[in-house]
Amino acid sequence: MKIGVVVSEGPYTHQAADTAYHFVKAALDNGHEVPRVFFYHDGVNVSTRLSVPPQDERHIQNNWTALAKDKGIDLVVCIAAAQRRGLLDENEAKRQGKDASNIAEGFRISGLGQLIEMGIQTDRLVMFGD
Amino acid sequence: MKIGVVVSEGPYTHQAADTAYHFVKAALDNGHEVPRVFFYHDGVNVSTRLSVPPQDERHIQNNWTALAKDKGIDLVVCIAAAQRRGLLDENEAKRQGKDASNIAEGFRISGLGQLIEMGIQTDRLVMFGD
Amino acid sequence: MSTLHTVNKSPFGNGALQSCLKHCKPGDAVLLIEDGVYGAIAGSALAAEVRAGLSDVALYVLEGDVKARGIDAGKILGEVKSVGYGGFVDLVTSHDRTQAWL
Amino acid sequence: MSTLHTVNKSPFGNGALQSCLKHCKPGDAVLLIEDGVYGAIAGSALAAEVRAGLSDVALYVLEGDVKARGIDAGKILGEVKSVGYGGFVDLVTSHDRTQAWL
Amino acid sequence: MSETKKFLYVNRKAPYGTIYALESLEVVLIGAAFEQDVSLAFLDDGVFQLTRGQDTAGIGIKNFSNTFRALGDYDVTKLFVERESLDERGLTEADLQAITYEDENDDWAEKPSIRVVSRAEMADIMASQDVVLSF
Amino acid sequence: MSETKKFLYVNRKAPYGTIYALESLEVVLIGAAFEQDVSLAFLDDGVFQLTRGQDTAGIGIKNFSNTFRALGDYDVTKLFVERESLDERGLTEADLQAITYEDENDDWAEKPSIRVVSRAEMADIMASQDVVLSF
Repeated sequence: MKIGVVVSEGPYTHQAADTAYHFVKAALDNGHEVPRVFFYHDGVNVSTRLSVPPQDERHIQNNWTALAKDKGIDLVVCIAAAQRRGLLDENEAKRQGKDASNIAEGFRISGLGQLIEMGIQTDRLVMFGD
Repeated sequence: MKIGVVVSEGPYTHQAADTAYHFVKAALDNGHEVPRVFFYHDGVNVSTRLSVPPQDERHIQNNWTALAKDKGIDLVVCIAAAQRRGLLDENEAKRQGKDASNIAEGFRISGLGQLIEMGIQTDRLVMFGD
Repeated sequence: MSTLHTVNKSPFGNGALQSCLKHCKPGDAVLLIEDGVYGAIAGSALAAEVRAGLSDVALYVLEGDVKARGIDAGKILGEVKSVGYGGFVDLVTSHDRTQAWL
Repeated sequence: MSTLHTVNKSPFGNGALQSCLKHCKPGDAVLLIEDGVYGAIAGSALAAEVRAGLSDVALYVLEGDVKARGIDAGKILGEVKSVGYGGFVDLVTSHDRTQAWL
Repeated sequence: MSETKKFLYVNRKAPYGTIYALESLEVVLIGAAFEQDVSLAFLDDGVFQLTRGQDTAGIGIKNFSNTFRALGDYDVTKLFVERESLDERGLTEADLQAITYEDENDDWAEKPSIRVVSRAEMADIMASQDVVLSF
Repeated sequence: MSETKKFLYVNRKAPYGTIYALESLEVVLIGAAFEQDVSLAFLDDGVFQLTRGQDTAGIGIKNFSNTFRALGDYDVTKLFVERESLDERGLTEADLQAITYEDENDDWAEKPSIRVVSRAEMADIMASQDVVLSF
């Protein structure tokens, strides 16, 4: 089956990004497809490449980047939610006149249409949030 | 009186950073001192300089930066909480081998001791969170 | 020696207000802010419980939050006093400590 | 046509589980994840209410979350089934839709 | 995309204290362009999103409650509100904004978009969807 | 700083689902260096922080429950746990970790740090503080 996933809360603060990660891995292991994970609300904060967690803690953003690379998952960060919260890719930073960007490899910024499209094109949609 | 303030949640997602802002302005207007505001948990996300909210919405980070400049308030961002969540100043970015920083003017990164010190040195402590 | 308690969550989905009221001492004050102001609605399923928790405890609401949420003044419990941000500051300074029920 | 409901909050401080149970249809399943697993504790003040909401509704807990929180298997309601992340996936695919009670 | 699915947006949180209500509405507006069969559910604290007379000047946050009245223009015309949730909060339908749409199948007659339903009916509505998005 | 204040750390949230419990503990550990009069309160879902036998291997999050047992070394020796909160959750003191400290005023005798108190006693403890930090 095709399963779409939504992550609605930020890393470390809520367990949502962790549970979603383990869920996606299990879904792939069980032979299902997870074509896309959509990051919305504070979930966009998962996509920062500037996170430096303590050495003995999991690195949530790196885990997602590695999983996406390994399995070809489309990690989409909502542009409207990201702009409010200060998550920008290089193009956006340039367009907004900001002197830095902070999006990690494997994540791409796009519109809310990608969430609706995921709902249409997948067989199941699972949300992780607060 | 000296009033210390803690902001524990991120901008836009929770009202905490807004309520704290209006509270601090009112405290100053009433003749009290607010020597420091401490940003903890997701509150550290208030300190990003990359936020681009819609034009018709308040700009939470700019409001804090302007208030701090105008009134000489010490805006302290907890370093441990900030590192986890990807908020870095230039020094930290260099030290951690990161290629970008994102802390706004008026905010400084420091340790949790600054929170305890604020509790000791102020007459009242008020927390805004979730 | 008295405490100002702040509650910022709707009591219909979250237990903070109920827990706060159970830990108040005579002379304390409770200030409802943000989504907490819904706790002051008269005629709700919780109004009687809130009222019962108010013996010797004063209940305040933050006016801006009440108006933002479209709660008509006539719908607020009679014993509740409304304050602005300046009044919030006065409550903080006139009590010995502030405890946030986050 | 049945629904998998997920609940991720402790029912002692938040109303999500109670609201979820009131909206379940016969044949539905409820999976408790994250802090939601506290809803499966036997002998709690809410256990009877949870149990009463389970007519024709199956209750599951995510095993990793139960163990993380130090809840002894003997303390879990008898009717509850424990699943891993793979079992979570199976529940998603074996029901027609998933509804998260965030 | 020719397939039409039934999308339900579930709103269980109050406005302004958190951003979920606003960001839910942003999804609904974008989603309208996809011409799916869209319904909105308001239950628990979500019913507070629809109260009339919201005035956010005092808290410095943008008032988005007017946007609900524009939903009809986007062909979003089914706003289900749970009666039990209103009752528990001391609210009646009269406390909610009037939200209407023009029915193109009935000579553009103006009709109410809000439909107050029982908890049992809300459960039926939820159980008849293809995709449920929770906010 | 010669002044000594009474600091209370109020813990009302469960561990792991959110970060508040862990980040509260981080404040307590740093705060210990300031030699104030420190107490910790565990009530509502906060009592879940102290359960014995936590094993987080299955969720990939660091288990920090052992840290509570180190608090005595930091002279943090007053952990007040509310009995009514335990009761409501089907817990007894036996479900909690044993947390002890060595009493320097009593020939380093090992004593329990956890003190189960009634809700009324908890209210008294709260009302006797200078600074209350909530997590």
